[in-house]
Amino acid sequence: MDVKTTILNLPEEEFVNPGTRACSGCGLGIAYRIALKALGKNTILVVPPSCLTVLQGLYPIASTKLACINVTFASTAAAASGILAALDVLGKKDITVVGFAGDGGTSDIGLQALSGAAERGENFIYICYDNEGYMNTGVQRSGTTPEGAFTTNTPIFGKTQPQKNVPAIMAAHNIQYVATCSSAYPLDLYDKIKKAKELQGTKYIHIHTPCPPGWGFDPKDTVRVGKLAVETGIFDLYEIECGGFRLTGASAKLIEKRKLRPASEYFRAQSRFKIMSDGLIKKIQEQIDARWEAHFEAED
Amino acid sequence: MGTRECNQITSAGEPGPGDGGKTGSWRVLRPVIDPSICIPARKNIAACFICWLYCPDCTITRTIPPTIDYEYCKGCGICAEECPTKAITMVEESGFISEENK
Amino acid sequence: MEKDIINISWHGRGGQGAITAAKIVATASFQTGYTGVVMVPTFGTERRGAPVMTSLKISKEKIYDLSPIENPDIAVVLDYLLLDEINIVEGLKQGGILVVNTPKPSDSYTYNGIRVATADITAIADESGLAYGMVNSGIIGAFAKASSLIDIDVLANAIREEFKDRKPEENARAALVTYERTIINYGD
Amino acid sequence: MHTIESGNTAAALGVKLARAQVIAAYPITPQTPLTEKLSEFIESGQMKAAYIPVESEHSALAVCIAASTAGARAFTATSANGLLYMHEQLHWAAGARLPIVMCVVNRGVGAPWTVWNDQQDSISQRDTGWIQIYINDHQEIIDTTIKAFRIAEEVNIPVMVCYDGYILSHTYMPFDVPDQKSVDRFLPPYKPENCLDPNAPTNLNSVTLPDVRTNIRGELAHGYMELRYLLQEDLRKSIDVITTIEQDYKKIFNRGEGACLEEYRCEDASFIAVGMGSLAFHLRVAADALRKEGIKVGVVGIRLYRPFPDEAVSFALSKADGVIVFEKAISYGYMGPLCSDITSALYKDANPPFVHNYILGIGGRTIKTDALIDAIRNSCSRPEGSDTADSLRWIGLKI
Repeated sequence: MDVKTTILNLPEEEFVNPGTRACSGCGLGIAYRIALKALGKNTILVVPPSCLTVLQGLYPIASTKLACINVTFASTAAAASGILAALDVLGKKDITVVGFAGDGGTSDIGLQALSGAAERGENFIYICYDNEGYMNTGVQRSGTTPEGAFTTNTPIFGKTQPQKNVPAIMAAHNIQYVATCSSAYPLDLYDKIKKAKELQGTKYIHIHTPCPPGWGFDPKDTVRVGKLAVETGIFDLYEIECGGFRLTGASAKLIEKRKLRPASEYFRAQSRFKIMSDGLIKKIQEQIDARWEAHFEAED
Repeated sequence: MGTRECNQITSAGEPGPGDGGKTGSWRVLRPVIDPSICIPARKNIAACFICWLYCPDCTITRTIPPTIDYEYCKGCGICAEECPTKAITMVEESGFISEENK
Repeated sequence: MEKDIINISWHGRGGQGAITAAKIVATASFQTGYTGVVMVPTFGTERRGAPVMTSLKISKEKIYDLSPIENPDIAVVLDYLLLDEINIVEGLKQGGILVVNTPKPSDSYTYNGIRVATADITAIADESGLAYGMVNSGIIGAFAKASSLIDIDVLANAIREEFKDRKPEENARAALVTYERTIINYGD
Repeated sequence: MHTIESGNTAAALGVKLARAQVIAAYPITPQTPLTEKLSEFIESGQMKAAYIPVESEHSALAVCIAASTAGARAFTATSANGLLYMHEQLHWAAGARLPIVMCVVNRGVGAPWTVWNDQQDSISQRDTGWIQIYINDHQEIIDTTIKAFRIAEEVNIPVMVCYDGYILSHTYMPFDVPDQKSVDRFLPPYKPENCLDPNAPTNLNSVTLPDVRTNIRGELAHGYMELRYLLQEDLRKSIDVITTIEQDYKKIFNRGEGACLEEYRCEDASFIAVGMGSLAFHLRVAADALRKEGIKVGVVGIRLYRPFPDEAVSFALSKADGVIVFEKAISYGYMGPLCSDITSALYKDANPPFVHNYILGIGGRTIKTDALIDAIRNSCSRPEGSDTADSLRWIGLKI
């Protein structure tokens, strides 16, 4: 997908009020703001416990200007299905139903409900913002925490298992649309959500959202770290539509360049990888290179 | 007056700013835009707006020139970091406080 | 209250339709003035081919005891081979009735103090144009003849209603023919 | 119109007549035939509703919670471990004040596995803030299912309609099916208290603070504790609402019993046997037999278990010399939960009746009329032991 939206035609209307409880430099803050611009007013959000619950505001004040229902941790996709069913029987059309959950709520506790809803082909967008850990509860490991990362419950050796590939799991459900994006590339993110909004069926969007306190970098570097993840080939921007895989935006540009930045640049920018050995960095670099070699070959 | 008058039986939050209070007080460094370097300010055209695009807190306007809502800006510094012309500098907040206290 | 309840146990194999037969009799009983009708299928998982028992209690008054029947007044057996597998007769009350679908002659079944009604319903069903082994409508004819509790025509109509999408006339005919051919052995 | 059908079908017909709009369920014995029937009604066009075949009970209630919030009349049903798997969602539904109706087809809970009846499943969920009604027979299943929607929607509290697995769910009995027009007269369409509306956006069930907080208009809004107080207050008030709704139903359909409890031959009773569900009816047979022996026995069937109608219970029981409570559940380490509630309701009496407590029918153990008769006959004097928990007895135990 080519980036169609530019900064100049990105809608000016904001759906988030200033003064939220999100941390300074929050990657989710950027992603959420842009995602809501793409979704627009006629949206119902379904949110499980996560950093977003806090960002959205404590009763009786809501930071978000859209209708939202908070639900239990494991039930985002099921609750979204319930909203769809109700809107359907009540004859309310043209409302976009969106599950907006973190990586813990998606890859771990919410996966069963998400898989069920995707298998039923529920007509909603599921957005997973991936800050690679349980940040709201104080940085514990999740299914998407990368190998080698320090978390508060992998305090000495870091996580010793590779991360779970949730977009691939969702693609295996043969749903309408799977896309990955990053808070560092808001226009790519905006276009993908916009596109998902127009499609019928289940749509899954996975957003990489760097987290300054959880990952250990200065808040000013949220965008820089997000871009590094893409430019090193660690996090790929792509979309899978009707089974067809395609790199997009900054990741597609890497194909043209045929050159990735070294993964160590990304790891060294974050204190959570301080304990990572050179050997592990080398191993991961080899995995990235192999994956990208396949991308290059597919292109040829 | 008690809470019965609010007439709610469950939590239904209503949209409004400042759920987290005046989050401008979180700031250690204040982003300051130099209009002589800032592209839209200098050229007086709608352009760039990278700072607006990336602000996680909806505190920068998409105006000519862009303005920053210091009541809520948390001072993360993303705008300064990402500004292509380095028109935004992060300035010690303590200086402004002593200024305002004068 | 208890003594006014007529207890009927229905024995068949999973998938044979004993529950449907009991339900038809339940419906006809209610239509003919039995206010209290309680039909209790086997509790638990029913497996095709395995023996199943359904209890039917009928009474002129509302029934408050829903527990399964232990000592039936009437036992209805859809497959005579079940008599060798499970002890049906022992539980029957003295003076009770045993209704059996069997190809054997009626004098093969003699029990002290038990009236036995037999008919080769498997054959009658076949004659009536039903698929092989469809005996749950026919057995109702034998039940009617042996018990004289409910008029056979009321039962035949209840059969037509229950089987309205699955050969209603053939099913009713099976019951009516069985009614005529049922042999009652009054025992001692 | 009278029909002879299973208890599960009676419930399904009630849900259909109540015009439930969103149904979500996951299969579990002995509930399954109920929601199978509903899917049949919907697929055949006899019922206009959405049926969501979810992947778990947790999700079934999640669907109902969301659908109810979005303005649809929602229904689900479950049993045993399915209900326990919903536990978190039960609190959520009540806390969010959603008028969901659920049939609980009572079954013992694992481990070890049992598919047969007792009431441990729903009784163990009594403190989730739901209204719980226990049912005696099929007529009550269909009637109460309809009434439950009206109760739930008037007080904004979810309702569990509990009936015994197999004993009622799979048993066939005659019952009258009310006509749709009369049901529509009794039960108006659902108007949600808080609706998810993009045109009037709110953030529902968001984090709520320990203390009160000012809203955007400067009014004082609840803290978490105020919301919990309101749920308790509204549950207590609901006893009167339920009574009124019972009377309304009786006016239209010319049947119905006490909203809170049902008394049988209690006027002159020296001893009153108490039970819930089908057991309450079974006890009537024992009472009749004992009266023939000259022992004046009455029966009180508790229908409304939460909110607990302590005043009505105390009024009905305090005139007897002895109360014998029969239960299919146990509060492990103490006594039967119903007995515990009853003794506490009787405590304010100056001269309360003595109380016996029996546990029976656990995991589907057959309850024999003779055993009930013996138990009552043996309970006509003050129990031995220092308190009721000490004197707890089990019926039919072969240990």
